[in-house]
Amino acid sequence: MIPHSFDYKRASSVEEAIEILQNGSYAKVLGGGHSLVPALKLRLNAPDTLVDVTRIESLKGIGIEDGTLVIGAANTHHEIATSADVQNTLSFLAKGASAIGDVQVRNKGTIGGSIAHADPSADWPALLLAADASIVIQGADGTKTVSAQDFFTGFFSTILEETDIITQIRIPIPPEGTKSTYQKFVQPASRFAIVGCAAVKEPSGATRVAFAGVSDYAFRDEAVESASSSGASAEEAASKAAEGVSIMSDHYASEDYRKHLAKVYARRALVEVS
Amino acid sequence: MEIKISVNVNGKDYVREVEPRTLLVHFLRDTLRLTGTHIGCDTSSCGACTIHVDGVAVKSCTMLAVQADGCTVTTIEGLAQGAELHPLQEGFKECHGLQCGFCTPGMIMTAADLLAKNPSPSESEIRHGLEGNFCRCTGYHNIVKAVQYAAEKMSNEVSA
Amino acid sequence: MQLTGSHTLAAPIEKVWQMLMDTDILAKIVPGVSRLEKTGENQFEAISEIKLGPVSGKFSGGLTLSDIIAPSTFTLNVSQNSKIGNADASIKINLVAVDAQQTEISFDGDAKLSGLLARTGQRVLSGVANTLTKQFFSNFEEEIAS
Amino acid sequence: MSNKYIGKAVKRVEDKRFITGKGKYTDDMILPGQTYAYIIRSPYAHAKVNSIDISHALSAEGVVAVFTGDDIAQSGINGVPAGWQVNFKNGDIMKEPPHPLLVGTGSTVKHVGDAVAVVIAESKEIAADAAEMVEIDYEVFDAVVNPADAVKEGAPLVHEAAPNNIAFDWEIGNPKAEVDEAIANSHHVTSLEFVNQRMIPNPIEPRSAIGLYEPSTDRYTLYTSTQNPHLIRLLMCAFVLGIPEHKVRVVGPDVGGGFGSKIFHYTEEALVTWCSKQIERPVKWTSERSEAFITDAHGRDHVTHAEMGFDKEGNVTALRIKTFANLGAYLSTFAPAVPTYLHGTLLQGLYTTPKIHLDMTCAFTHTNAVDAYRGAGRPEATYLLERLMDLAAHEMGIDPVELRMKNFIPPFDGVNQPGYQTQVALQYDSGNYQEVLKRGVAMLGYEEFRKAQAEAAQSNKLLGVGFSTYVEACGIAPSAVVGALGARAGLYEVGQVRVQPTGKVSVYTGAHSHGQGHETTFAQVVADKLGIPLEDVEIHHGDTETVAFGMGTYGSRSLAVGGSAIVKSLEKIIEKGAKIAAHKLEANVDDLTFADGKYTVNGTDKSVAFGDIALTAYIPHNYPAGLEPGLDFSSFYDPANFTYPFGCHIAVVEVDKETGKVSLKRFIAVDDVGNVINPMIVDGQIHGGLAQGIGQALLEGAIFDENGQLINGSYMDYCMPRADDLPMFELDRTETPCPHNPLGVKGAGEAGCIGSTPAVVNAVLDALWSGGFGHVKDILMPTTPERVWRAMNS
Repeated sequence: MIPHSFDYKRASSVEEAIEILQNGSYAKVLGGGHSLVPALKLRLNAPDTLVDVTRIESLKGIGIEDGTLVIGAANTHHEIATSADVQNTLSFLAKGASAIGDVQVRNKGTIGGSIAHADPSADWPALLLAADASIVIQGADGTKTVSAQDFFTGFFSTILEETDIITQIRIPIPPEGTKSTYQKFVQPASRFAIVGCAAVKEPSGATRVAFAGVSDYAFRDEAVESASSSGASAEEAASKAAEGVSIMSDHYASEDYRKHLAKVYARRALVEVS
Repeated sequence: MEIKISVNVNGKDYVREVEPRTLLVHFLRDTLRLTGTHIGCDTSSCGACTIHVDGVAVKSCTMLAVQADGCTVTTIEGLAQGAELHPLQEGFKECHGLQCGFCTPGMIMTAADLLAKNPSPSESEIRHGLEGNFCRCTGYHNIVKAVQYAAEKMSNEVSA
Repeated sequence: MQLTGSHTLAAPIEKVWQMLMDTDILAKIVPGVSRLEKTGENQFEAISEIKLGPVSGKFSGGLTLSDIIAPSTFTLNVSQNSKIGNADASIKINLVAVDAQQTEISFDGDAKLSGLLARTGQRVLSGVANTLTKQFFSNFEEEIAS
Repeated sequence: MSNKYIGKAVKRVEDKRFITGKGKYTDDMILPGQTYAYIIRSPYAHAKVNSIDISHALSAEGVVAVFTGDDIAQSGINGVPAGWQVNFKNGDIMKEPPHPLLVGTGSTVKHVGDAVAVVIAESKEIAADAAEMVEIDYEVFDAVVNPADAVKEGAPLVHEAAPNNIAFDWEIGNPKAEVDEAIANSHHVTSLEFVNQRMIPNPIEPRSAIGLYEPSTDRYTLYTSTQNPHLIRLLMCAFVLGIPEHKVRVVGPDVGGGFGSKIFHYTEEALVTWCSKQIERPVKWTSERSEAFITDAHGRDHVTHAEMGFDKEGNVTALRIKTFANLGAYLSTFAPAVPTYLHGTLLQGLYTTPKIHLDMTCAFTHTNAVDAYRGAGRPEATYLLERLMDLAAHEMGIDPVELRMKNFIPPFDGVNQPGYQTQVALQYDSGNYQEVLKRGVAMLGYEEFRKAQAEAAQSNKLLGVGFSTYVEACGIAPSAVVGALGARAGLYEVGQVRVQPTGKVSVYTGAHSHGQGHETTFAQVVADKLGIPLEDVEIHHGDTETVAFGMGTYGSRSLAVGGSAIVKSLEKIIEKGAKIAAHKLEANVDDLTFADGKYTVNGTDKSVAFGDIALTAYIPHNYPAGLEPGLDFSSFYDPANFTYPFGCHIAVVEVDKETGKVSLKRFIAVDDVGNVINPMIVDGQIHGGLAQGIGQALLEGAIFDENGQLINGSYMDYCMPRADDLPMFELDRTETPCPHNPLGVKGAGEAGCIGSTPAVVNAVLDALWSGGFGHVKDILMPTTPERVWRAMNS
């Protein structure tokens, strides 16, 4: 498997990366490379330039700032899964991160790369939606922060412009007593989610539930959320899952089976956080 | 256009010119002629190409050689300390953890990462830890035993 | 890959029909098509570029219209080739006037994929179909509005 | 003979190189001046090649040559042949349309992956880039992928020369009318329609081949990842390229697994050899995984309707089967034998079934060739029998263990009791089927299991147990028998033992390990037979230049046939050594005993060591008159019969009632592979076979769409067992020696893959039954969560 030829530039700062992206005729950002490199090898994509952002120090670092968990875009799944800050504040993100791919993938793949790619079956989008995370984006016109809700716009689609770089993921640390979980039904070959259900329930009862793998892109299931938030049982709230969205199907899980699984996994997740 | 990279592989420094599209696994196999690292798939699924970059297991088929610039790489050829086998290498032999041997280097390198992170894994932790590596010969039974053997031996070495 | 969908457009049936029969407009609303050149009666040469997540591919090939019954139905045959695989689709398009100002457009077809696309793309294929469908209708709506 | 090594878990001598990254697989080699081939393949399953434009590719910098099918045809090259011939019921010869190395202009490609052109370049990067510049115009036609559909009137035709896509039809067993009558008169008939799905062998090493032509000597060398170097040379020289065999050397270096898929002579082997002659430089081709999915031979793929009749007491009265077997687009090397002689002849199973009839139709389709995959025909037979047995037990309300026990052939050792003559041509050598089942059931703790199952039935996690017992035919096989059955080669094996002057021993075997550990097992046999240390023995294999001849490794034949050939040579060595010893000891040959590495005069302490004899043989200063110097013998061993390993496999599964997900909780295997030389290696073989058999039951299976596209052609979609899909296996064995080979061994390579698949599926169905979902019959493999869920919700 040999990719097409391309140019490789290693950026030492976000600004430099953006400049390269602006100058390249068709440039792609290279993070951990675990979505991009396989596509290049299969020649499913052929950018002229790759901009490696993984050595930009400012894109790395996990910490807590004023009640917000901050994760650098270039942090790997493994770093997040094993971060004490993550485990102590939003343990389901650590659990979710440790369910991605396999050890080698988690050692190299980054959160920024994963969400920029926005694979419908990837775990991070659902996890970040349920966490009510914000994504910090730096572009040619400066920096902006958008909610995960606004970030994911469709099938492999985000609001990112071609010259944008994700710099940080910011997640509000929920009140004491909040429970969270990530329940994943994996496709045994790819280890992607057939259904991944992330759920967060705050002591007030307010609940956020998001799905990976079910539809064209990760989504928050408002019907389930509002039922659960207003005190419905896990069973009852879960029965509303994945209604009114287009459901993916493939040779491993058809549309109606996937929908059924979404309800089962919603219930399991809600039972966990009740 | 070729780019100059310098990489330390198995304790030796190499400076080479590579095309940006050259995969790290091809660099190791074709340029450095370290053919113990194998290629079993196109989709980062089989783990046969697993090596360590800066101490952690990665799939060298999913990394460009240029990304390894300035890094320390260990391949299966660099795991033993001279004539003395690494406990995992010994474990694979003692427990018959290999048959055709093709997945073995990647399997051993992944297991080494696992034991570095978790020196006394349970059976299920071992199985989970090896989920990124296919073996088509052994049914994994003796691979699990080989990792247990190495874990035991390494913990004895530490306590001794 | 099944391609089915329906949508109600805010335009009279005649207008929708005219737009579909207009090469320039067709080129704008069929997702990915970047160029459409007439090569014969209802026959076109098409160049398209599909960018979907990890995949970015240039396709080229033919596009023909057949079984044309104005203003209600025709079949769109698309044959697009690329180095990563080929797509051949035959899609029957039906128009029904909902009222004087609205038209329901529906289509039903099948796309045959070959090569690497068929072999490695299955996991996300239903998403591709869905996305292309959505794009088609939203492009159409934009075009009507413009 | 001492038993210092035989029967012991001797650690493998080959491991050192593999665990240190020093194995030498074909793709590890770079020959001086080597070029790289990229093969351009059809994206369509059925299409006419209208035109090929290679001009742009040819003019690209670094491209050495581009060849198409037209070039191949012009040099008069034939396609690759089948190695077996099976005739139609009416005696007509099977249809064997040519399998060209490259499909030429005006011809039709017949499966996705059919080769159309080859680009040869200075680097693999250049070759891959230039391949994109080759323009091919296809005219696409409808395809057919299912063997039962392919033979219907009006189906798209794969080969003009094979009407209705039938390669041949075939039958075996008792006269059909007798079987029909027995079924009609049965008290109970269990019937089952099922698919034994297509499997993709997927050795982790993709195939690779390097052709090297040396003009100075007019000699060729082919390095190839094969289980079978001599057969590749024979087929390629005699049937494809028409070059003399003595000018060709075929080397199979270390081979990274095969499971059958590397037995066959593939077009790429002949192609790189031919190309290397054209450009007078070495040409390497290494398959990419996505390429392997569409070019390696697949396995299984039967569509079957089977009926098993029983009398009032539960005794089997008859078995009637109609099967359509998919052979793919071309006849691969072993393909005709797999659904016939390796399948139909095993339908007796372990049962006394008095009337059996198989009606087999073998069809061409627009898919990869189908050929032997671990077990080859026997897993299909076992799946059929054991699914019927468990289903019948459920239907008749008889315990599945009891029903099997009732119908087992009584124990026979092949010495005191004769072999068992089946209704389907074979005569089993020895067996004790009751014992393996008894042991398996004891290991399971059957009564406790049924209690736990009843409790679990109230929960969301159902438990199920599945039984499977099997007998297989291994150690293929007597040449006369296989010749009568249509084999175009003998199936003996060659073993040469060369004792060096210092008493060290070099052994040359025609068997070719691709993971089985021959370098260890064979050395154990040699060391013990000669009473010398294991380190003094070295096993050589895989090179036609050093090994006189060979038939390769498959069909669990290496030790039973290849090992026996070595034993024959050892016997000759010992016999000749005795003459030398008698001369040295001034005794009669008849008064000597050879044991523990020395010849001793009976009743005395006068002896001479084997090493001394070796030295004397090469420095024959004081030597028996008329005896040739040297101590080097070669033997061709042709077995008297197949060997017949058997066993009992038991699976325990948990089924998630909500999702249908099946978890394998326990797997018990009690196998009898005859005498065991190295129990560690035998267990390893069983483990690996189990994983593949379990993979078929739960995870794996090729999926072609109606256009002939393989839609799960990558490891992202084709599910193979990973470490966390499997439990630790619980193994035991009995040892019923094979009465007709000198080691008493039967073969262990395929057993695990033959017995395990039906055990797992039966367990899934048992779980569903326990949960109140009835006797589910028509579930397809693999039993994916969705399929199991649908079975519970239909």
